[in-house]
Amino acid sequence: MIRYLLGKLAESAIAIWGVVTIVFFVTRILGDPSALLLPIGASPEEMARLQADLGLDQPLFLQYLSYLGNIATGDFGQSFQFGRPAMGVVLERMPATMELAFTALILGTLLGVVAGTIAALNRGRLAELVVMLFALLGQATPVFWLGIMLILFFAVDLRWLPTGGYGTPAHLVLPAFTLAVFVSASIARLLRSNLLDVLKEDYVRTARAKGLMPRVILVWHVGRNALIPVVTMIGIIMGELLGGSVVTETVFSWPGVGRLIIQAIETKDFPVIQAGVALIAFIFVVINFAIDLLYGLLDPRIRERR
Amino acid sequence: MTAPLLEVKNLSVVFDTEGGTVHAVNDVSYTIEAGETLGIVGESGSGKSVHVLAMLGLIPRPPGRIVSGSVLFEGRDLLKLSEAELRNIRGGRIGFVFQDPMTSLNPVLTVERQLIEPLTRHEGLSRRKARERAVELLDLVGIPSADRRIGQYPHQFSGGMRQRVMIAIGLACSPKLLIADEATTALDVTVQAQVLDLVRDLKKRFGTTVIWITHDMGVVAGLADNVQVMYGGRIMERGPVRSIFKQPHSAYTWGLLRSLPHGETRLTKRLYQIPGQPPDLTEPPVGDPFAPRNPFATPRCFTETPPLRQIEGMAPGHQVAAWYDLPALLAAEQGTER
Amino acid sequence: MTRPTSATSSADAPLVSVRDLTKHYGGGRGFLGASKFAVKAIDGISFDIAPGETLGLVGESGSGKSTTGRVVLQLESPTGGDVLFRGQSLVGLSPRQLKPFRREMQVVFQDPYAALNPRMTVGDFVAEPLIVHKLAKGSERADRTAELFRRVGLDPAFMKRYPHEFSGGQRQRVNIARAVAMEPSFIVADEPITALDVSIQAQIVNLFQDLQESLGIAYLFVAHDLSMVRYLCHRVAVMLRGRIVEMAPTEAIFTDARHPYTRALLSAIPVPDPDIEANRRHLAYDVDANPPAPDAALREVGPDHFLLA
Amino acid sequence: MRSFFSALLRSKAGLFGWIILSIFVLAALLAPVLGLDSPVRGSLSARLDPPTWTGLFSPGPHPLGTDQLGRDILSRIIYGSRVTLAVAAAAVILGGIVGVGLGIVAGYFRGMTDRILMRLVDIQLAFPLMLLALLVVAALGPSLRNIIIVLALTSWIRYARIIRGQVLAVREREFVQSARAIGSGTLRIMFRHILPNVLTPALVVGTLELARVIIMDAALSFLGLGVPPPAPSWGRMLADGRTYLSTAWWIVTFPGLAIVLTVLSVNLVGDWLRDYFDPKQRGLK
Amino acid sequence: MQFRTTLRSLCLGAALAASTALPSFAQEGEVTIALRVAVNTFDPHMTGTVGSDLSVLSHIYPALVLRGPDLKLQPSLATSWEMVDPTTWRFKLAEGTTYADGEKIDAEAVKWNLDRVRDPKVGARIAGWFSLVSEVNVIDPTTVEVKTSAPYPALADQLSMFLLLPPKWAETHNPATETLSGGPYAVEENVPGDRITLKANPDYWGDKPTFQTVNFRTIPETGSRIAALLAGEVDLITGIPTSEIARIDAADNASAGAVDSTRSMLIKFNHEKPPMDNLKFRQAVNYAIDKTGIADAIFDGKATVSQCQILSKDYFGYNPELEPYPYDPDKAAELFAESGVDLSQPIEIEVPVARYLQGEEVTQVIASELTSLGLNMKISEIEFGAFMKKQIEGRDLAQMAVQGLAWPTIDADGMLTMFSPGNVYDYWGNEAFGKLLDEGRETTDKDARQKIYAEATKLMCDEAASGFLYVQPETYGVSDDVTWQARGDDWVRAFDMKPKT
Repeated sequence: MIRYLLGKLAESAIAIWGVVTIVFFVTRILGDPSALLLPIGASPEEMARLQADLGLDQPLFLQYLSYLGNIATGDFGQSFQFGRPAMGVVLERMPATMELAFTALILGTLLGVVAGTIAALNRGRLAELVVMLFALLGQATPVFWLGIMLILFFAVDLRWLPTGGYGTPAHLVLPAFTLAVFVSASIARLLRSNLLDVLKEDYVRTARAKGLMPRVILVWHVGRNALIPVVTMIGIIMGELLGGSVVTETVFSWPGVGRLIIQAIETKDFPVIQAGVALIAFIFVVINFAIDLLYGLLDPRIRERR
Repeated sequence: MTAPLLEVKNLSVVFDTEGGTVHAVNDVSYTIEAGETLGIVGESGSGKSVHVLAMLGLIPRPPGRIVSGSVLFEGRDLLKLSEAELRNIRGGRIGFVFQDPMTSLNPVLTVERQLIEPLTRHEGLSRRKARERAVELLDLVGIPSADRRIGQYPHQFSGGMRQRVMIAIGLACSPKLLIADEATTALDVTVQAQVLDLVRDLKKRFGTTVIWITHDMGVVAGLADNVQVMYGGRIMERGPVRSIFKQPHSAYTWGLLRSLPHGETRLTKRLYQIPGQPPDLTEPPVGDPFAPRNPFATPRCFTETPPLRQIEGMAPGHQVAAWYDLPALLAAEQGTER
Repeated sequence: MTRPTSATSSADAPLVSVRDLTKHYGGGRGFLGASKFAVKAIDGISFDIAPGETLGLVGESGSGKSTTGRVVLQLESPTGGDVLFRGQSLVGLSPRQLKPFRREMQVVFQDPYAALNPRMTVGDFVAEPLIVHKLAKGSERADRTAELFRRVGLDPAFMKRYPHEFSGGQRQRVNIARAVAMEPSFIVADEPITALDVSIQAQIVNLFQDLQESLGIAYLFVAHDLSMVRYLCHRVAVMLRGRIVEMAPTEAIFTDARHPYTRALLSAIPVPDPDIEANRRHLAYDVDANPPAPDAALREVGPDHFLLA
Repeated sequence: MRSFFSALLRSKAGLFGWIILSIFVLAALLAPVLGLDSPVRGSLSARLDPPTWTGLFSPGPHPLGTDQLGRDILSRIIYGSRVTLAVAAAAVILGGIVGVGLGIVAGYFRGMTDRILMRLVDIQLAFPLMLLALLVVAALGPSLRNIIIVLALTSWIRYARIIRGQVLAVREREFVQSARAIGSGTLRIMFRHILPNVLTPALVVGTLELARVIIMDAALSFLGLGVPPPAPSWGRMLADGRTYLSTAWWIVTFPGLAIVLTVLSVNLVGDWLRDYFDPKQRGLK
Repeated sequence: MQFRTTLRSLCLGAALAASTALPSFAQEGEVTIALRVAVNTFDPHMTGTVGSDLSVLSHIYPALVLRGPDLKLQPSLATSWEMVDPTTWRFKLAEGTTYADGEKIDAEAVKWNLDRVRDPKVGARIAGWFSLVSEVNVIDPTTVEVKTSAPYPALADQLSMFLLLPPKWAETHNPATETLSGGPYAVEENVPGDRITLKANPDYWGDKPTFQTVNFRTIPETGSRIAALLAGEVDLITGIPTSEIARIDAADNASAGAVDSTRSMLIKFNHEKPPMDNLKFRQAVNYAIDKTGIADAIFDGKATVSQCQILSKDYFGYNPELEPYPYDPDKAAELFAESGVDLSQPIEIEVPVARYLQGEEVTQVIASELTSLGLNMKISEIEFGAFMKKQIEGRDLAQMAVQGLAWPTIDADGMLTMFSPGNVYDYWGNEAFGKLLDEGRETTDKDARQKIYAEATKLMCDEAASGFLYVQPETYGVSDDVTWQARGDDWVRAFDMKPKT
């Protein structure tokens, strides 16, 4: 078990190292931030001075080494734009991102599990068709389009909910729902096919041969086994929600990390991009670590192998 | 004379697949008396497992479908019962043991959980009572230190032990009828022998009625009172075990027995081999399903389905479905060979 | 091509020699340098197979009998010991160096469904050895494939079909056709009839026997069904926990088994005769209580009859 | 092949998917001969004209209306299907080749090769796809080629993971052992024995990826990093038209519908392919 | 509409229940302004972004002068100012002005701020604005003198964008994240990336502000901004497509409009790359583009066509006598033919992405108009930073580039200098033009300057130095609760707004 944990830890460290390395080199391809940071009319000398101030005139390799060294101590440098530590800027936005991601994940998982279960248990009937059609539409609809439609309807026409922004639970409803639609669609489809597979398993036949009630079979014998791949899926979705809800955050003016990173990409604020991506990668790795442990709870065979 | 425990009448089951309708079970009728052990022998696709599963609502529907028939169990027609009523019978009055104990036990639940489920469900025992009973059951089927092992998961048991757990589950509620579907096929021979010993022992102690489904003639020889040989979804021959083994009247039974080595040493002669391939059940069967592979087939075998009939001069209950007279034909053949 | 065409006496040099073969799984170094627990699938076994001879290898699942077959064929490399073919060591040879030996050693697997490439026509599948070893081309190849089909009792018209169109018995015939395509002198048959319908098993067993008679092939016949082994094999080796506990000519095993495990195995075979079955006692053998002793060695206890003690 | 079509005819959803997809592909292929208006050049005087529904039957100027630059939306959607489908297909195929290739290599050789690949997969998994795509497009510039590369970059990993798993299973299958036993070389085993047996899962992943990539292209366009003009891509049309959503609904609705229909049908086809190729799902026979 | 009303009444009950949970919308004494980008830093010397950072900070920190909604300079901290000589300015400060903690806003503070922004160690982003400042002298606590190394007529205009930090406070605080009010408002709450709430500063030395509370909300997405206005959540939005103006006007709670901004849109020609060195070709391009069509169609008539110059009416030096090149495709075709240029050669037109209002659309129209005259146009959308780098450092602009130019001082000097030889932005290289600009800088006489710039702009027009397009409209939407005088220079300030009575 200890060896397993250490191994996992090493793998996680490699993953984070890979991410910070990729993000470092890709940001350097982004080009020179000085033109964006200085007002119009700035001279090439001013730009050169700014580059030197930002440490961007060093050879790339040296920049990379000092970058790695600093990261090891948790220092992601000063944001070009914000003029203060980049990680601080990112951490400020993290609560909003987490709030949205977790709400969407929980809502989407609940919806998805219910929908997937209904679809699987009504194989070949109208209910399956309807649920699966909605799931497919949920995956086929571009998020921003759905978001704008929701704003127009619920915020502008009905005025039930705010158009965007952050703060009260009311602000959370539309963006979380928008993301949850996609999440639930993915989960519903996966769960349905898992359930259909598990329903064919011999041990389900055994359970039926024992005369158990369908509810007991569904919850104890089918559900648990079918949920194992869903748990993996949730880990991956969480990663996408943390960094990938940029579009939703933009549509709903949600002050999350995704939008911050987009803004940082636009303004070439390298430290913020690096800090943001690294933090998301870190959280992703931690969550998946937790999910890995959860696996053990769900499946004793996996527990044993460690 | 009391009514039989189970009476199957004209049972037919089909599967609707993309390749066409598979006629898996065709017009099967038989009875089992209380306390009897019936061995059902047949190859894959013979309908031996399907018809038993079908009558207890354990085949997936669709694609499976019961076309006709009735199954009287303790006077009630199982095919007419609601799913809820069937549930009360399954696991309670009728216990099951399935082929592969690896896949038939839920890998993520403890043996305890899986073993007490039928007890709490059918006997209404409390969890604690049920656990006590479960430990007794494990003890009964020969699992050492049952009290400790009951908390373990299936993968922590060996194949033979797992099948003992399955048997314990099947016997949990002292069923009137125990149906074992290829219960020892996945096991090593030595383990199979132990499990068979266990079943014989349990049968003796509790007088449980058993349907033992297998493809191995050797297994039924030692276990069954009566044997029923199935092929192509039909019963080819049935009767008391000795009668069947000593004087088979179906060419299929005869072929199966002949094709097994009986202690011959190599190179003495070739094994007898049944020619041809198993039947394609998507074609609605006409006539005797074994006819195409049967060297003794008569023209009638190809056009008309032979009914199951009592053979004159044989033990009562020894029935065969054949238009030909196998012993006579064999005798004639031996005569010509000489 | 010159080759012995009939079983020759065991006085000849053995075709295959296995010497102190071991195969451990796992082990090695873990991720952080800790050594892992090793499973000893084969634990020092030795045997010879003469040209044209059939050696039966029996044991329960997990006894290492299938692994032995694969290691003999160098499909897996052994942890220790040696495999000699016609006196030449195969261990440690590169795939290129092994290639000429591959023509002489073939394999037939247990599961005829898994053994056929579902995306290849059976004709291509059978002809593949001819392609790999550049033995025949064009119409000659087709002719030889057709001949192989006939030899194993299949209609050459089936050559263009895909595996899913065949029944289990037919598939196993295809596998056998492929195995004999290069006219090998040695075939490892890894439980070749276990997965087949009862009514088909005899067909395949007979086919093996016919091929041995006509081509002089030696078999390592891996099985757990002792009754077929008795019928097919010249000699039988009984494996337990990676060791050979008893090895003897077939009749000696069946009539004069010395090892308690062999006896337990024999007593467990169901016999299709109610009279015998009604009165028999199954002998039990608790492997956990009596595992093969690590320091035990095979000892000759009768003519050609070896016992681990 | 006959069973393919008869199986298709039995699945209404699969058939629907194939038909819709075929229509789009046909329209894309035939676009130049359909006699449409230019999808690129518009007339400023015909800006934001609403759809003329009658135009579908009696020739009207713009059956689906015009966009903010007076370009014919029908024409843009049809020409857009070329761009969108070509970009998506190219990305999915590119990602597929890389992913399947790596998956096979990792699964076949296992050991170090596999470990390196799995760490790569870990790294990419920890890197949110959308951010990676944005960063790379921003870095390389939003050219058609770069968009394809980026989308492929986000795609290979799903192939690699699934194919690797499949290969790990297939390489243990006895026919692969048998190929080694007859002395087949590694390449022959990979290409003749393993590849054909993992192509169907790859195909299924491909359809799902195609759907995802189309949506992702739309999201990139929304953030200003999609397929650059004047090439009309659906995502771009949708993103550019979003501010007109309430004044000129047709600008957004029709490309949106095209995306939804395509993604829907691709998904249906994918689901159907999976059912078709998965023997477990195909009844008893 | 019928549909909407029905729905609204249908859902009334639920709406009532839900509305209690909603945040309060604009109310008495409160105004909410939507920003297009988030406020990044509170340090006014580290940002040159007028539309967000400086607009918000101008509520908090004092400036010597302010530019009013009419774009004229107004006294603020400085009650008066004069140019003593071409290189010396003197500012008279108001009395008794303090920051919220009592620190004085005096001449010393002004000097400290100007020194700070010029200190290379500080690395102020707006240092370039004051690179000509050579010396700052404190004459007395309310008089400060600024000396420049060369004549700098636009100094006062530039100082309207210069906000003053409290020197003592700044020693112990980080101006990037903290604020100390010295202006009409103080920061009440800051939710990074989402909103900043300002409360009126009770100790403010100037006039009491109209609104007690000012909210700045960041709403990057245009559609969402409009939605927020229509939903009554915000009172002022900017940067909307002109086509949405009518829709907002039609709503019952808001109105919209557009004014000319100070940003001129043009096609920058790279004279260093053929065929842009060909006068006839350049003129032909000017004739080929339907500027009025663009202004009318893309901007719904809300854009003003440039009068053959890059200055808009608001600029000092605007030349009212110039006329745009008329849209004349025939003439253009003729000129193309006369130019002798091989029209089949590919000509690239660049446009920075998402930088200018509907800039990509305009570029597509231009490209399509030129293509219809037989040119082989290729559009490159390019990220703005890369575009600037290419332009300034790479000196490798494509043959044409759609670009918008504005100069914060709204003076011809800065604006036109970008076309004078030797300037990093210049791709024209016209010595005569350069000489005119030098002359303009050497005098402070308004009439003389006006004359010089008239000549310069005429030269640029005649030479077709660039493709003159239109003045980018500054679009806005305002709720019916407030009034706001629209302005074209990006400032969005609550103290320019009034509650509607």
